[in-house]
Amino acid sequence: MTAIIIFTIASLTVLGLVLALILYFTAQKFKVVEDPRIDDVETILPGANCGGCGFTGCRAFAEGCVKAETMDGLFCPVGGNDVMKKVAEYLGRSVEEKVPQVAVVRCNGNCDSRPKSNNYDGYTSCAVMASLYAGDTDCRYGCLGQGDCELSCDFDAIKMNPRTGLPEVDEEKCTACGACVKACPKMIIELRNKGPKGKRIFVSCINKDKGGVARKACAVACIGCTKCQKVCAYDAITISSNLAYIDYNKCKLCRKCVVECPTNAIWEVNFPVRVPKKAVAEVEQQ
Amino acid sequence: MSKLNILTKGILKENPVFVLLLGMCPTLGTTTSAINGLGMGLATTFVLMLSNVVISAIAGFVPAKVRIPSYIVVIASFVTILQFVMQAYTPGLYETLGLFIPLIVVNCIVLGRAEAFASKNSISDSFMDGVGIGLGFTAALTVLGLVRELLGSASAFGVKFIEGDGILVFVLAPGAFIALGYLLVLFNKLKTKIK
Amino acid sequence: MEYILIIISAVFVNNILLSQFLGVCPFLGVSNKVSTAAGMAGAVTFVMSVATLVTYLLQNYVLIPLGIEFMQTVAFILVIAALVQMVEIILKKVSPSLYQALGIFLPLITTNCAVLGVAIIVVSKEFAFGGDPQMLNLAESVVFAIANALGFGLAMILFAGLREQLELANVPKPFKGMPIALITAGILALSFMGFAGLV
Amino acid sequence: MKKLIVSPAPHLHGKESTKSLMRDVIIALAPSLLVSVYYFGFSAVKLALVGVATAVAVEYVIQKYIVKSKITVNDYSAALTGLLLSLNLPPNSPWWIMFIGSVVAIGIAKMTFGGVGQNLFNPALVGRVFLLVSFPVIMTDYSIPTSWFREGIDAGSGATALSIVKEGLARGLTMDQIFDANNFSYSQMLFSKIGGSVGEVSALALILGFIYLLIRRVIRPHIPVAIIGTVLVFSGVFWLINPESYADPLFNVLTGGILIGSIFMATDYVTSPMSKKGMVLYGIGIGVITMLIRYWGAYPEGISFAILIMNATVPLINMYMKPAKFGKEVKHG
Amino acid sequence: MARESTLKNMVITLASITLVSSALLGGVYALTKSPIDMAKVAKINAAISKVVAEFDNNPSSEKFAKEMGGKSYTVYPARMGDELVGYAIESFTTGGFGGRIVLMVGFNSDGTINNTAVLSHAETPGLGDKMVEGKSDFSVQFQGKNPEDFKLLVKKDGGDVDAITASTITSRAFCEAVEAAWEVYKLCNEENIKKEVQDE
Amino acid sequence: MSKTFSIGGIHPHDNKISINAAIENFPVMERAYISMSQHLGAPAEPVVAKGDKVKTGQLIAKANGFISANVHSSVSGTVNSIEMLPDLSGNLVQHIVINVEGDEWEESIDRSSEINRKIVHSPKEIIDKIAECGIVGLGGAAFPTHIKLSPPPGKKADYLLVNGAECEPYLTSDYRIMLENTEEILIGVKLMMLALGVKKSYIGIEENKPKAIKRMKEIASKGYPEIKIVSLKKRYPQGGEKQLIDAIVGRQVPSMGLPIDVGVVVQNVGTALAVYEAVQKNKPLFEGVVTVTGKCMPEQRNFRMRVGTTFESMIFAVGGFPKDAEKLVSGGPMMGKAVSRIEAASVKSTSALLLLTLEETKRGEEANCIRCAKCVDACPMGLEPYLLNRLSRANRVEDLEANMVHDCIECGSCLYVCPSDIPLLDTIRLSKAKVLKIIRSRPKK
Ligand SMILES: Cc1cc2nc3c(=O)[nH]c(=O)nc-3n(C[C@H](O)[C@H](O)[C@H](O)COP(=O)(O)O)c2cc1C
Ligand SMILES: Cc1cc2nc3c(=O)[nH]c(=O)nc-3n(C[C@H](O)[C@H](O)[C@H](O)COP(=O)(O)O)c2cc1C
Ligand SMILES: Cc1cc2nc3c(=O)[nH]c(=O)nc-3n(C[C@H](O)[C@H](O)[C@H](O)COP(=O)(O)O)c2cc1C
Ligand SMILES: Cc1cc2nc3c(=O)[nH]c(=O)nc-3n(C[C@H](O)[C@H](O)[C@H](O)CO)c2cc1C
Ligand code: SF4
Ligand code: SF4
Ligand code: SF4
Ligand code: SF4
Ligand code: FES
Repeated sequence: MTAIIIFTIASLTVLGLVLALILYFTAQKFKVVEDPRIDDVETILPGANCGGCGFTGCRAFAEGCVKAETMDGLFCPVGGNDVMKKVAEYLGRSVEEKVPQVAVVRCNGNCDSRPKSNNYDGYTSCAVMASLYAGDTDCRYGCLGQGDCELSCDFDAIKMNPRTGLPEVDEEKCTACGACVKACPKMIIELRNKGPKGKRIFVSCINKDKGGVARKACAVACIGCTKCQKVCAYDAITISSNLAYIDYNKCKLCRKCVVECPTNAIWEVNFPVRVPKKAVAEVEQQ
Repeated sequence: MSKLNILTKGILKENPVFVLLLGMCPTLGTTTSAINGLGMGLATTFVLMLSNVVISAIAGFVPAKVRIPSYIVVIASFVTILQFVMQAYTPGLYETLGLFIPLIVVNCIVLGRAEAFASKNSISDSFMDGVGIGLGFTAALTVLGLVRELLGSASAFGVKFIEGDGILVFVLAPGAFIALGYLLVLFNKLKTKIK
Repeated sequence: MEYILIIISAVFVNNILLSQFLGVCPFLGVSNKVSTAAGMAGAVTFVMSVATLVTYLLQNYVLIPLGIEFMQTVAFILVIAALVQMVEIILKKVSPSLYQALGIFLPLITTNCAVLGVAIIVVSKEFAFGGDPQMLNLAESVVFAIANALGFGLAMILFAGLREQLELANVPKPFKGMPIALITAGILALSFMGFAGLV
Repeated sequence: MKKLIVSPAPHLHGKESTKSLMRDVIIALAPSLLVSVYYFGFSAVKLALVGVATAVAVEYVIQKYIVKSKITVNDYSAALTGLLLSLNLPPNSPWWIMFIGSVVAIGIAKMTFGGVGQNLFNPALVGRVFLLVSFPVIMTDYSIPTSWFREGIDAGSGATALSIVKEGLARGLTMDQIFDANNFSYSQMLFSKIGGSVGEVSALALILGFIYLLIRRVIRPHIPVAIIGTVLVFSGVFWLINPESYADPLFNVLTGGILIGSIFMATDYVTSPMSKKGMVLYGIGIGVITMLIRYWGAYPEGISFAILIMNATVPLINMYMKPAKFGKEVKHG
Repeated sequence: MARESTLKNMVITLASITLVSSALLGGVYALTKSPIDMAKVAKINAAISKVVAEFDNNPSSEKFAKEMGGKSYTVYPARMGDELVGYAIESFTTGGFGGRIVLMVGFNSDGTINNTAVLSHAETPGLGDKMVEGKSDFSVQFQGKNPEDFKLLVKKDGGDVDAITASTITSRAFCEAVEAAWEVYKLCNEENIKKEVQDE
Repeated sequence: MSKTFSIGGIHPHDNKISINAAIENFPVMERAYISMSQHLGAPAEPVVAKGDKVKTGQLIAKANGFISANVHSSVSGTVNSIEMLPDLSGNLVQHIVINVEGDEWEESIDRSSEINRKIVHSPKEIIDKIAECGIVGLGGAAFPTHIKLSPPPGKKADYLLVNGAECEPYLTSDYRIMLENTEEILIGVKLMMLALGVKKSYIGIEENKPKAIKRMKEIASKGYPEIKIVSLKKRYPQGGEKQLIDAIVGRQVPSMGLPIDVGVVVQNVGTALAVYEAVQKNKPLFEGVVTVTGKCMPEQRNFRMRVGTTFESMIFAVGGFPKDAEKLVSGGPMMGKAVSRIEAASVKSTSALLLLTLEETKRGEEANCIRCAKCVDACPMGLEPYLLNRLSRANRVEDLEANMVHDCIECGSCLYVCPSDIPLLDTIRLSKAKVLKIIRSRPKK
């Protein structure tokens, strides 16, 4: 019995020693220079080599982390969030604070204000429709209403409103990832600063046609009349090719332009409901 | 994290089978009946518990480069001890579980917990973690075993409740995959409900 | 003939993944693409045959003569771990292209039931499946290991193909990912049962 | 002013639809169904009804209440699956076997993957193999139910020709002895009267369906021809070497599920390759695996398994056997 | 956290861990060795006592090996007092559906089969595993039969054994193993008679 | 034996219901809207100003850039304005709007109906004449013909193939000119052969036009031995130039290649006629034959029509919109464009105006792809539309390129046959554009 115990101890110890030595020397002999950060990240990782991360082992994952630009889509199921946070910290990839932005739809030509001039009957895809022709209304710029933006959003933040035929953004859910901006073939969607308490003002139109043409196609088009530009005290509004644009960095949210716009193309969001001017005047008179 | 938390997270939140999808071989290979699943689960828990404790104790001394071999030796030792004990006292179960007992060594969960938890936490926490994850594993295997046994042999924990054979596939290899597939969906549903 | 039977048995009838459940983690984990699966299969074939060779010798020329067969598990896993690491280090230096193709899978193999499983099966009759009660000799052991690796590769590559197709299908949301992969594997295993009795 | 419709070209569309294709396959199965009703009477009717009803109901319930997607039961594909499964069962199967089979076929093999077109394996065959493995006793009992029309059937042995042959060989009989003992003849095989699944009693009826499908251009001949050709060649070689213990090629083609399998099941669009080259390879694979199983496997019949196994190779075949591209190699003439 | 790796501390750590664990293993092995052996013997003994008539010796200690057809079978003689009441023969076949099946077949001194027990098998649950006593009546039909006049073949093959439904392969294999045991039994019996003759 | 191409193809009903309507002259309208984007490539540059008087056939805009063609007035009168007007797709395009006054032609144009068989020009002169007269391909793409007839250095044409396939259902304009202007076409072909310096030419005609084949053969045998008439199987898209080349000379244009890469130039029969008129009659391209047809129309007509005629006036010329007509297609039903604005005007390559009812044109609701491979079998380019569609939707650009999405000729066969009404071509077109952009942006080897 004791013999067996001794053999056990001896053999295993010898085995351990021999393997350690062999490994050490092969490692020395066949050394390959690599980004030292890979080693470090690997140390942070659990080392279970389970492949759960989709990589072929922890080292490959570490390499992936080091090489990747951001930590998006990289996740180790064994280590979980804690480990991932550590890796991100080590690699100095804490997300920098950004001014919160939100997607804004710059077309308000709904079914009433922008009558259809033909019926599109193809595959429901804005991209397909845009590549085919100018659109099913007389406005060549406006929303095509097939919902590519909705489809592109991973957060369910942009939804087509069947009544208006236009997409609507859910501010709470929108992460300003920009997927819808890329998806829209008409380039209608813009990422704008969310604004204090979510208050923002923007021109909800991108029609560059001359006033008359634009107006004929859509009742709520920006006609480039320059009234808003004139009324703006902060130089926030520029007009080019018959279209007004409000710079969200300059806009002070005074809302004068909103009142001024003859076609209601300028939108205000998240402001308290405004008492109609006339009503105010009447109250004052009394 | 409270001790209780460490103990219970393995059952739902970090269930090694349903959430982390680790240790799939014993999960599929030994769950022909609820009893077998339970036995395999407990055997794994035993190793997990002890190796977590020991690794937590020695982690401070082990140089990084020999981390994995050292842990493996520790785990393998406990597995071998488990083999001795089972051969001596539960030879029947040992025979049924067969190859999967020595293969606990390579069960990703065991090494995974050693690395991810035990090497960074106190001995008592590591013990709790081992027990918790082990129980999660055990629960999963028992449930899967139970489902397969119910469908495949029309019995539960070896107790036959209706005459007849059941749907044989479920005790065979394909049934293991299919049953686990559907259980996974149910588990996810359950998890979102609880949340 | 003997060898052919071993091969048919290991590849089709008692497929290591679909009927023995060894190596399921990488089977599920790295089967997203056929090319990855093929790489893994290649790496497993290599490691499995070398590991089986070494452990066979270890068992018959060290453990048995010393009367310490019970040290099998510990000794084997150590040897396999060291072997894998050594192969990885050498490969990385000697042939970076091969390392890119196969080497990156190596770490996954240490904790893969299939390699240790096959190493144990060939030396211990208590776990042998479908085999002869006579122990396998060295050559047969290596053939057995290679055959099992081929079976692993076959299942892996078929499965990866299926998953690539699933990738483009509209699987119902709750089933996306692992559940449908498992069910697919189940049906694959079901069809492989047709090979039953071939040997 | 009239509002015109605008859509991308082309502005014309073919008349075929999923529905019309599936309907054609059902029509092509009608002769076999009729023959089987003639021979097996109410059993065949019962199986077909239970099969179709269950399949349609399961699909409907899953789409309506579980995944809440568009309901597609009126494209007949579920009905077809149920019908094919019923034709693949032993005639005396109890109704609940049919029920479980349909639930598995539609519930597991089809709807889990996302419904028609998305499945990787032939649903009816998954159902059948599931049953075969789960209930081997019932699924290998080919005793013949009574029928209203038919007088005492001559092949009441309750076994398929293939299993009779396999058993006979195992007992050390020669092929001739087996044939004589069981009165096998080709006319029997063509017009039925040999034990088998509901749908495979008459080779002639199946071939009739095949011709209909070809004429209607529902299927292409590549797969069936490749399968049958492979079986002929494979069994021919063995038969030439040793006719004592290997049946002749024609027997191999006419018995068992080769015909129904190659005409109706291997050709399932969803689970077969897309290119013609691929189809031929797929057919050869099915033929070879079928014969391997028949000659050396545990099962007397192998085409169900063979098709499923080859289903698994379809993505790979599609990946590596692309149709010939235009202009790949410039041929100057 | 982990320490810096140097050759020295790497070797020392690994060596000491293997040292400790091997010592531990050796120790546990020593402790469990006898229970393990006992468990093995107990299993055999249980099987023996199930398959042969009542005995009062320790068959395991009297076991001997018998060569037949190039294979070696273990035979456990059972005695009541001085009288040989039968043999338990460990027989096997590789013809099962899942490969190897090991049986213990007990014979009475008159050559009838007392009982059989399955020691190990890999047959399909629900199908082939019905050969195990208690799962079906298959094994019961062998009790009290003398292979002299009970043909150990399934009925399909022209014998007297009712096969397990849908498991002809297993049934055949089972019969084959019992048949082998019967041959071994006959060998032993002949020798015994010879011995007895010699003794007399 | 009729010839045909080797891969794919479909057999839609040909519906050549206007086949017996002889060509009539379409009355000159009140106002002509002449687009500056008549052809592939850069728009032409106007050379007249508002208020200028112009004659029929007078140059009003000059080719601008390499791939571009001259534009001539199709009417006589006063330039009303030069402005951006929507084309049939609603996109704004520069137009010259001319108020029509009488129909006074340029004197240089030979208006006699006599056939001028005498070829006096050198190859260079022929090409210059073609360029001057603003000839573009009338087979659909409106590629400037003079460029096609001047192969780049190092490439030489062996054959000139003339496309008389007219494989699109409904269309009959090519058929009518082949019957009515047979010899003019042959002379046009001969002129182009001279210009290219090729010795052999084939005119391919689908066998559903036996009269045209017969007449062509008859006349060709009397004096045009170098021009062979080839009968082609009725199979769409027989007239696709790659398919035509494959069918007639058995050469396959490589991926991303041009016909000239296999030594072939393809021209439409209408183009041949225009070439004849330009070179022998001095007549610029300002009118062409347009089939106005549709099952819902009371009558089927083939008109010789001036460029710049509005779709509106064409419809009213045949009695206005039938009640059940819902879709207006400019061109054939397989490749033509749906017209979104009927006030848009025809261009040089307008070949047909097709009115379709909802029932004829309705695309079924999209269902799951059943992997029937009918699209694969139909695709004349050997592509796998079902796969391209899935890859497009997953936006897998690399895989799309590997699967040769850029080889798609947009024939629509796949979408036509698909039993599940998958918008195959719609998604393929999008990703084709994407992939082509990527390929073109790569540095050339
Ligand atoms: C999954 C599976 C397991 C099987 N297991 C066994 C088995 O354990 N024993 C056996 O004899 N046959 C087994 N078979 C074989 C079939 O049951 C086969 O039909 C049978 O052996 C021969 O049919 P028969 O017994 O009705 O003559 C199995 C088949 C399958 C598909
Ligand atoms: C699918 C497809 C079908 C076509 N069918 C015809 C046809 O029937 N007749 C024709 O002249 N051109 C057809 N074309 C255009 C030809 O490919 C080719 O561009 C034309 O014949 C060249 O002559 P052109 O430059 O004179 O127009 C087709 C093109 C495509 C892509
Ligand atoms: C970008 C572009 C460049 C082309 N360049 C040439 C050229 O250099 N020479 C030529 O003979 N044809 C050229 N072609 C013409 C094509 O070969 C083809 O005849 C034309 O696109 C009309 O084909 P379709 O009617 O089949 O679409 C060019 C076409 C395109 C689109
Ligand atoms: C030619 C043809 C053969 C078919 N064969 C089968 C079959 O063998 N099994 C089946 O379940 N469905 C079959 N179907 C129906 C349908 O394709 C099947 O339900 C789909 O696999 C479901 O996605 C067939 C359909 C066609 C057109
Ligand atoms: S005019 Fe402006 S608001 Fe109206 S549809 Fe066009 S883009 Fe939208
Ligand atoms: S905003 Fe753009 S993407 Fe969204 S529906 Fe309108 S056109 Fe489509
Ligand atoms: S449109 Fe493109 S993909 Fe479709 S058939 Fe024609 S060439 Fe092929
Ligand atoms: S034709 Fe339609 S249904 Fe058939 S494979 Fe192509 S895309 Fe799928
Ligand atoms: S448990 Fe076997 S490979 Fe993970």
